[in-house]
Amino acid sequence: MDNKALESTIEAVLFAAGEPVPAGRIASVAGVVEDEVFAAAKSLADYYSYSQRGICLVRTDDKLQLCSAPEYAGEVIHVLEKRRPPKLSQTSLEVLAICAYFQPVTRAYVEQVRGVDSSYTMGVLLERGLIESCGRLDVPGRPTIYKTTDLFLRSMGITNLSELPKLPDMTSQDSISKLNGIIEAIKAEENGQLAIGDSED
Amino acid sequence: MDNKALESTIEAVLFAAGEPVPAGRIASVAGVVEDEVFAAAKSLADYYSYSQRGICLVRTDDKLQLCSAPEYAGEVIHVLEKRRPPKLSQTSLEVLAICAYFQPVTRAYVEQVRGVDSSYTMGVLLERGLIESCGRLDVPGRPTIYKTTDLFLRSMGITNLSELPKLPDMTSQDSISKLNGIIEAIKAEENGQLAIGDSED
Amino acid sequence: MDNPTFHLEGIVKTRDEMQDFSGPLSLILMLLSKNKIEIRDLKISEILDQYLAYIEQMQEMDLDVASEFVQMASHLLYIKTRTLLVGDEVEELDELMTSLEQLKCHDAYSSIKAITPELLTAYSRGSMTFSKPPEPLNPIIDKSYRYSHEPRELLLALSSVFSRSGGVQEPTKLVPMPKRIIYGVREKCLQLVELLRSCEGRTLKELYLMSKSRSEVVATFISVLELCSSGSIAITESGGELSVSLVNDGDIRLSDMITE
Repeated sequence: MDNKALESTIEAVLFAAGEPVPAGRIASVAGVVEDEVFAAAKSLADYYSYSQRGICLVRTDDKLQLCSAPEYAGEVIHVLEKRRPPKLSQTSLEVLAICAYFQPVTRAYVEQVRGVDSSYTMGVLLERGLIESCGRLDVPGRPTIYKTTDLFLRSMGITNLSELPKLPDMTSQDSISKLNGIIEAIKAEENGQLAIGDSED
Repeated sequence: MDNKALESTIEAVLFAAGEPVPAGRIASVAGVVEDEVFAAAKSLADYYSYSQRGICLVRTDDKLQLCSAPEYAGEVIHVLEKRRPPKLSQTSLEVLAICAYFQPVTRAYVEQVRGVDSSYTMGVLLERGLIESCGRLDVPGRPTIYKTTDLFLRSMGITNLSELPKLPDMTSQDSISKLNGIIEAIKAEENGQLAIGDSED
Repeated sequence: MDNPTFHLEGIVKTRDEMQDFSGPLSLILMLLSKNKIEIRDLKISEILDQYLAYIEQMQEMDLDVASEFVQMASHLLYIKTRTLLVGDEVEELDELMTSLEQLKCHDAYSSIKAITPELLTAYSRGSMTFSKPPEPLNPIIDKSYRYSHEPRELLLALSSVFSRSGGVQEPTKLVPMPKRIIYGVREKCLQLVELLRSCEGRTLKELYLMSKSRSEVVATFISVLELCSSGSIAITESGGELSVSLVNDGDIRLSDMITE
């Protein structure tokens, strides 16, 4: 199968699927290796974007998906009377970011970081398909743990989580120095106790 | 809106719809007359077909729809088919082996060798393209005779029937042990463990 | 003390469970196992020194460890100190732990809040892509076989057939086995129609004489019968000879229907 035919095959399969398709499945049917599928998909995606076509090709992890191009979102919404994707509130963004950067997370963890109840917002994000449950934590109570979805990657315009913007290190100098102080105190105390213990023997 | 932008808008809208969309709806949102939409759709359809793309644009009455191109229907089905067709069962393998080694054969012959009714399995092998009919036997009842196909050769990884491992004379008393001997020899050869001493036996 | 025992009830139940840990707790265990002593006898300053050395190494490797450092150290202190303290002191320790946890969460939250504007920008574009519903799959599914086998599997299958039937009889004694592929009636019909179309008015005898073998004669005989009964050819007698001619210029639609 030449490159052109492979690109068209990918296009046909992704169009028909609608949803994300693992590149490996296309590779095995086309009789090529997965990397060739990724290369052809990249070339197809570049072509769509360079030629300002109405569709775009999105890669999330090892899956490929066709979507309508964001440039024409307005027309798509008008013609198809679609609901405009709701904007994320600051609260939703914060919860989503905690899930994204510290995943997998429990609801309790999110609440611990934010300091307020976040169950409603977690529910909203679940409903919108931006996060999903991915098992339970093996501790008492067996709380559900959550991770972000393929839709989250697509919505952020990234291929995988490593492409998320780097989280700034906000570790306050305060906590480091506080900790160092404690360590010193413990060391001193330990030595003191050992000394006392020794003398008692 | 220029022609290029109109085409991309049509593409985006039809893509997201996934079903036929009245051209008039696109025209009113794009702010052009319906005929311009039809003209742009025609040009888009011609481009898809000329460039052998994986998608095609279909017009039915006053509606437009994007579909995956029929040329790639085979690949689309193979990739998206959830349920993979089953591998050959032991029964099917037996019938296939008899057809392969004693071809051309009649159904009656296969049944005589196996000792059980085999019409269903013969049907399965026919449907899956591993055997085919190749005429009728000139005896009363004129039963259909069958032989293996090119697909059979490909499935076995051989180019012609003479590459099948030789079958010993099956009418002699010790034919089964001879047959098992051959199977063992092939197995050993595949494992690269054929000892020199064995060849003297 | 070759086999260290870990007194970490509530944290580690079995040794198998340890495999699942990564990060701070696994580090504690690693350090504990290095010391090969019980935590009760652990000299915390030694552990801390080791840990700080580890942190330094991680920082040299440019790994992001700052927040992990806080978590790790608090766990260490907690485990060790609980074994040393009593009464009010335990409470104090718990307060200390809580305050450290809070600090850690506060730091994480600050980072999160700092990154949200960037995420919002990415989202406002990325969320404007629409997916489409899947196309219905064409119901005509190609059922042709798509797996590969070893020829040896055929021999194995034969072996199981023959072992089951308790030996091998000469099958040809009961059912005649074709020696070679013989002429299909359908092919022969088409061949005859082609022949008659190119040259009208053959005699039946000529058609039989053209056959090269007994089986081909039989096929010709059956084909002529088939074609007659379907009305595609007609046989007329003239001067003791039977002539064969096409009806309707060899409309072979009927003979097309002669299938197996």
